[in-house]
Amino acid sequence: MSRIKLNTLDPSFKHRVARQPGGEAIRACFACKACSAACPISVVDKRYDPRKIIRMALLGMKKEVLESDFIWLCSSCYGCHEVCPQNVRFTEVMFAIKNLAVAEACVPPGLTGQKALLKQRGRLYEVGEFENEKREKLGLPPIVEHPEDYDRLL
Amino acid sequence: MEALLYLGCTVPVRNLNYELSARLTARELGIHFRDLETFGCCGFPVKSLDVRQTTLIAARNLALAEKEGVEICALCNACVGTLTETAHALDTNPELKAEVNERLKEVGLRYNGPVKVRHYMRLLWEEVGLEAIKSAVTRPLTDVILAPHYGCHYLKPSELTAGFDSPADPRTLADLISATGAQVTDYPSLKDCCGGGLLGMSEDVANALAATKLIDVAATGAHALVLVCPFCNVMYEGQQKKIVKAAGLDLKVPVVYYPQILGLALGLSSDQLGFKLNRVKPSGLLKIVEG
Amino acid sequence: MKKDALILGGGIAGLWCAWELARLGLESTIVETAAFPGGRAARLCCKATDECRRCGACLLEDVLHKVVWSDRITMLLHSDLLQVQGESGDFHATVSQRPARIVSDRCNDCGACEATCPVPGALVRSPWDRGLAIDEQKCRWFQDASCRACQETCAQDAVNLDRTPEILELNASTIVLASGFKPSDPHDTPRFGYGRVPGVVTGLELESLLRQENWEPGPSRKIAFIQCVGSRDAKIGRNYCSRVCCGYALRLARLLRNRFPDLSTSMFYMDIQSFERDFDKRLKEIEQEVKLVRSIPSEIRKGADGSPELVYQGLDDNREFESFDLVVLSVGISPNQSSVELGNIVGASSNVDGFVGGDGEAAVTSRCGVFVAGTVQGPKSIEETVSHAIRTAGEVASCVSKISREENE
Amino acid sequence: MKASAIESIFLTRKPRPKEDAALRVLVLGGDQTGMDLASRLAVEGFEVLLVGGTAVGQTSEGVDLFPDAVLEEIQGFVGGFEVILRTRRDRLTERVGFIVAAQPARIVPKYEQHSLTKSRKVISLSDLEAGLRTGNALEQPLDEWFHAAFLYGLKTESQPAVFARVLDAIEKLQGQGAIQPYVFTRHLKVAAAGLERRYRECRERGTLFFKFDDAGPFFDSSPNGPVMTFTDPLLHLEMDLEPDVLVVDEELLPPTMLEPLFKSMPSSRFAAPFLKPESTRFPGVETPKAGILAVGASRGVFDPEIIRGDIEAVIVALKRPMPEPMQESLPGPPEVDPGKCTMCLTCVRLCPHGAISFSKHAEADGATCTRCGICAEECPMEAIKLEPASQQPEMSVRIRNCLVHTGAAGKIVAFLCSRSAAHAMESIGRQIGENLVPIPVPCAGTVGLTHILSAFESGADGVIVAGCFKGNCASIYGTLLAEDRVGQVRGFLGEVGIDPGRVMFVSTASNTPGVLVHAVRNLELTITRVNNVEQCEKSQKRGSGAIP
Repeated sequence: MSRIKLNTLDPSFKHRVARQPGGEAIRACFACKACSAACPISVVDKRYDPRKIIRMALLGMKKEVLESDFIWLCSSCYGCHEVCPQNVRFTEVMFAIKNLAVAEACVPPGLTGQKALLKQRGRLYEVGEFENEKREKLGLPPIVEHPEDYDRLL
Repeated sequence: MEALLYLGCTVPVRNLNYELSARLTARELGIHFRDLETFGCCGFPVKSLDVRQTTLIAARNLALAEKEGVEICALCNACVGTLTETAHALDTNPELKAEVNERLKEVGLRYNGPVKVRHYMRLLWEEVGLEAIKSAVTRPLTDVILAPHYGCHYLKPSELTAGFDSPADPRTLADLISATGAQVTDYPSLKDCCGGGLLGMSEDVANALAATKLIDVAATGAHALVLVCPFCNVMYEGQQKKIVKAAGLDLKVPVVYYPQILGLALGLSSDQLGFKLNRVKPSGLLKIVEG
Repeated sequence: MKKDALILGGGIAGLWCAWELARLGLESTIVETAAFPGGRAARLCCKATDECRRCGACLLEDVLHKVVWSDRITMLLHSDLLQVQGESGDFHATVSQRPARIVSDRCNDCGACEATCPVPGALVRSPWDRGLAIDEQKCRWFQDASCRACQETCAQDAVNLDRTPEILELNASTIVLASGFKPSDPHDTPRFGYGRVPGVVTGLELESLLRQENWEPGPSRKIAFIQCVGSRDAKIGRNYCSRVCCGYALRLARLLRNRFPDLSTSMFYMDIQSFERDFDKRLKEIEQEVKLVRSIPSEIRKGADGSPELVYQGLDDNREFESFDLVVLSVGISPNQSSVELGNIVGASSNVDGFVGGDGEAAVTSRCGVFVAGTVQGPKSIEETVSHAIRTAGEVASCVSKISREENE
Repeated sequence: MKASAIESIFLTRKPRPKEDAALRVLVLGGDQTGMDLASRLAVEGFEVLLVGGTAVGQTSEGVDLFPDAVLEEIQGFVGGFEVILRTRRDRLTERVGFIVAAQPARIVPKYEQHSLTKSRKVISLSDLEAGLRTGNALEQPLDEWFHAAFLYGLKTESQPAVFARVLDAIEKLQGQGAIQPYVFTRHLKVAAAGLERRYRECRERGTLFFKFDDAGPFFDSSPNGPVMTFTDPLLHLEMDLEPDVLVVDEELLPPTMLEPLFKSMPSSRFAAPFLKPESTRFPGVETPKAGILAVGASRGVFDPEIIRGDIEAVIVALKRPMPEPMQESLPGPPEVDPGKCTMCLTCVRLCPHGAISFSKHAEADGATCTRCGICAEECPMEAIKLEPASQQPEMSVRIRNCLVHTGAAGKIVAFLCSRSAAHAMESIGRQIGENLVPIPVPCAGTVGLTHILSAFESGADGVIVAGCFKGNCASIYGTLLAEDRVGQVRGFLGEVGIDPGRVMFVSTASNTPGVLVHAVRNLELTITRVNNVEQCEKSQKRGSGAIP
C-alpha cells in the first residue's frame, strides 16, 4: 500500500460514524487490543481486526472502510463488546459502519435480498402448504405469513 | 406460568425437533405457551442494512406482545438478543421510543413497555428451577456425556443477560444438562462463536469458526453437542459435513437441542421429541437412553 | 475532653495526619475499625533489591513508631463511628468500640486458638506477626453463637467472646476522613479468571506472599503482570488511572527477579506511568529485566496443564496463547463503600469518581470542618498519601486556629 | 494542652518585630506558586521576602518583593539563616528563619531531540499557550480542516502535568473551528487527578493518538512547513502528515538558583539537580537540612494540584515548635573538643544535614543535627563526641553493660539503625535466639571501628551492623559509610586475629524483619563454623605443644 496522506483523509468520518445509532462510542477507543484478542474472526481472517477497523475509521479512511469486504465479516458474537474497557460497543459500531456502507451503496447482494423477503413474507423462509402440512403431521399449529406490517415499515 | 412462544423464522421451518421438544417439555414442567399468529421476523436480518429498521421490526413484535399482556419466550438466541436489546433501548431512551411509536402508528401499534423477553432456557432456569427439573426427571440420563454450546447472544452482551449467566464463566446450560442426570464435558473452545452470523457473507470464514468446536467436542468423546439456538444449528449440524470434509477429517458429532435431552429425561420418547429430524443421528445417546 | 481532630481511619494517612498534628501541638483521636492499626500498607512488602526502590511501604512502620510515642494521639481500635452531631469547632461523635476479644496482655502467642478455630480467616494475625484478633464478620460465635472453641481452648484465659461493645461519646473541633480505599475487585473483570483460574492473584496478594520469606514461584519460572485491572475502565465506572499500579507491578517484578534470577517476568500494559525521577533511564533498566508487552489480554483461562493461560494480541498482531506460573492482576484503587458511608455520616459528599471530597487533591470537603486525607480522596501512592496527609494536617491546623481565634473574640 | 510557642506563633496574629528572624521566611518564587505561598505565609503571620517573579502590583501585606534579586549565599541555620541577595543595585544581607525554594520548573522545549527548529509552524507548547491567551494562535481563518500535531513524551518521558497542558491547548484550539488534533507519544501519562477522564473526552472530541514503541515520526520540511512521516503503530501502514502547526512538548526541569542551597547541604550531591534526594525518608517538602524546604519543581513535583498541597505542607513545617522535642533515647548534639579540632573541615564537608559550621572550631547546630553521628565517627582527630542520651552511659559502656548483664559467651552484638532495623527487630520477637544483644543507634553511620572493637573486647562472638537500604537512609549516606567501615574493619580484624566473618553488615527496612532474621542466622552459622575451626586449631596447638 502506498503512503497514506493524513491530510487527505476525512476527519469528519469518525464523527459521522458516531452519529449513527450504535456508533456513538467509537471515538472512545484507546487501542488496548483486548477486542482484537477476543475476536474469533481475526484469527481466521487477519484483515478483520476490530481495533484496526476502529483505527481506520478514526483516521478517516472512509473509502477503505466502507468499500472493503471485510466489514461484512463480523459474526456479531459480542466478544469485543464484552472485553472493552471503554464500552466502545464495537459490535454495534460495526452495524453502524455497515449501515453507512449501505447508505453509500456498498452492500453485498445477499443482504438486500433478505430485506425483500421480509417485505414480501414477514419472515426469512417461505411457509407454504408443504411446510404447514409437515407441521400438522407433527401436531404443530400452522404458520401464517403476515407481511403487511413489514411491507409498510421497511 | 404463561408466555407467548416466539418462533422466529428458522425454527418453525427448519428445526421442528426444537419446537416440538420445547413445547412438550414446557407442558411437562407447567409452562403454558401461547401462540401469536401475527409474530414474524424479529428484525435481526436487516440490522446490517439499517439498525433503525431492526428496531422498528422488533418493536412491532414487542408491541404485539404488549397487547396480549404476556411476556415473550423465544427459542432462538438471535431473536432473544434482538428483542431484548430493542426493549431495553426503548425502555431507556424516551426519544427513540417516541420516534419508533410514530412509525408504529402506521400499522396501528404502540409500544409502551416494558415487555419482558426471555429465552426458553432462561424460563427453565428462573421459573422452573434446577431442583424442580431434577425432581421431574423420571429417566436420568446416566452414562450420557454431553457437550454444551451456549451461543453468543445467549450470554452477550452481558448488560442484557446480567443476573442470568456470565459470558466469562457460563454455567446455566451445563447445570441444566446436569439436571437431566447426564455428564457435562468441558472443552477448550466452549465459548467459541459458531460463525452462523456470517455464513451468508463468507462461508469459508464461518466454517473455519465452527470447525474448532466440532474437533474439540469429537475429541472429548461426548455423545452429542447440545444447542439452544437454530443459528448455531445451521453451522454445527447443517454445515458439519462440509466442514469436516474441508478439514480432511473423519468425525461425526451428533447435535441435539437441549429440550430434546430434557424431554428424554422427563420420560418422553425420542419419536415424540423429533429425534428423527436430527440430521447427525445421536444413536449412541439414544441407545443408552432407550436401549 | 474536646480534641482538635477526630481522625477516622488508622492507616498511613490517618496516622501521619495525627503525627503532624501532634508535632503542631494538636491532639487527636484515631478511630480505626480493625483490630490493628496500619490499614492496607501493613500488608505490603518492602520492594528493596540491593537498594531501596522507594515503594514507601516502610513509612507505615516508621510513623507507627512515632505515633506510639506521642501522648497527643489516642488510638481507638475495633471502633466504628455511629453518628456525628454539631458543627465545625464543636462536633459530637458517637463511636462504638468493640472490646478486644483477645487480650494482648494475657495472650502468649501459643497458637492454640488458631489450631482449633474451624473457620479460616476468623482469627487474624497482626501484620507484625505478634498478636491475634477475631474477625467478627467470620467468627461463628458472632453469626449464630455456635462455636466458642478458641475461648475454651485458651490456657491463658486471654479470649473473651462475651463482652459487649462500649458506646463512646467524643468531642472534636474537626473531623478527618482517612478511611482509605478498596482494592479494585478483580471479580469486576471476570474475564481475567480471578477466583476461577488457579494461579491468578492480585498484586496485593503477591505483596502478602512476598512478605513471607519462604515463598517460591512455580516450576516454569514465568510470571505475568496485567495492568489496569479495575482502572482506566469506563465500563465499570473507573474512568481514572489508579496511579500506583505501574509502580508497584514493576517494583514487584524487579524484586522477584532479584530474589529469583532465573525468573522471567512480563508486563501487559497500555501506557507506563512514571513513578520515579529520571524515568527514561529507569525505564531502560526496567526493559532489561521485565518484558513489556503493550497489549491487554482478552482473557485468562485455565490452560491444558492447569496453569493460567493468557490470550492476547501479540506484537505482530497474531493471537498469542501464553502460559505462566502466576498471573498477577495489578488491581487499582477504588472508592471504599464504608468511606462513602462515613462521608454520609459526617456530611461530606463524593466526587465524580466516587471518592470522598472534592476533585483534584483537595483536603477540604463539602462540609466545613470536615477534611479528607489520603486515598479516601482519590488514588495516591504511599508517598503521595503522606504528602496529602501533611497538607490535610495543615488545613486542619488552620481551621483549629481560626476556631480558637473566634472563640477568643 | 497546646505548646505555648505554637499559640504565640499562629493562634494570634500580632505584628512581629523585624528582628525576629524565626518568623521571617525567604521564598524563592517566580510564578503564581511563589506568590500564593508568600501570601499564605503572610496570612499565617510570617514576614515574607519573595525573590523572583514579576509580581506587578500584586503585593500582599507582609510580603517584601525582590523581583529581580538573586540568592547568592546562605549561612547559618534554621531560625537564623543569613542570606545574601544581589539585586541590580544592591547586595543585601537579610536574616530569615526559613528558606523555601518554590520556583517554577525550568521549561525546555524539546526541539533538539527531534532536530526541529522553531518556525512559524513549529512552536513550543508554551508558545501555543501564549498565542491562545492573546487569541493569535491561528493565523488564518478556518475554512477547512486545520491539522494540529502535538508531540508529547516521544523520545524522552514526559509528565502528567504537561499532558494536562496539551489537553487544555487542544480544547481551546477546538473552540476556534474545525481542528483535527494529533498527539504523537510513547507512554501517555494519565496518573494525575482527572486526567484519564479528560483523555477520554479529548478522544471523543476527535483527537487521534499515535503511541510509538520505538521509531517515532521522522521530521522533514517542505516549502509549506513541516512534514512528518511514520508508520502507524496500530495499522503498520506508512503515513505522512503535513501539520498546519506542530507543537513541541517541553521538559520540566528543576529550577536553577538552587546552588547556594546545595552548598549549605553536603548531601545535596546525591539529590542534585533537585533540592532533596529521591527518598521516601523525605516525604513532602522537607529536605535533609532543617529550615530549607522544597516546593514543587525543586523537589521533582510538577502537578499543580500537588504543588498546592506543598504550600500547606510549608505552613505545617514552619508552624512546628522549634527545636522540636526529640525522642528521649537519642543522644545529645555533638560536642567538639576545641583542643583537638584542627579545623580540617571533614565534619563540615561530611555532615549530610549541613549542621556544622565553624568559627574558632567546628560547631554543630542542635536544631539541624539529627544525631546521625557521622561527624563523630569520621573526625580524624576524634574531636567530636555525641553526648549520650539522658540517663544512658557512653556507647562502649553500654555495650559492655549489655554483655555483662546477659553473659557474653556466644553473644552477637547488633547495632541497629533506630529508623529501620530497630523497628524490624521489634516485630521479630522470639524468632531470633536469645544470643542477640540489640543496640539501637540513631543511624548506622554512627557505628565505627571503636564500637565494633569494644563489642569484641567485651566478649562478643560476632557483630552485626544493620542499616537502611541504600537510598533509604535518613542521613543519605550514613548506611553507605557504615557498610564501608564494616568492610574496613573486616580487613583489620584479620590482622588482630579475629576472623573477619564475625562481623557483617546488612541492609534492612522497618518492614523487613525477615531480612534481619536471615542475616543473624547466617552470622550464627559462620560463628559456629569459625568457633569450631578455632577450637580445632587451639587443641592442635595444645596437642603439638604437649608432645615435646
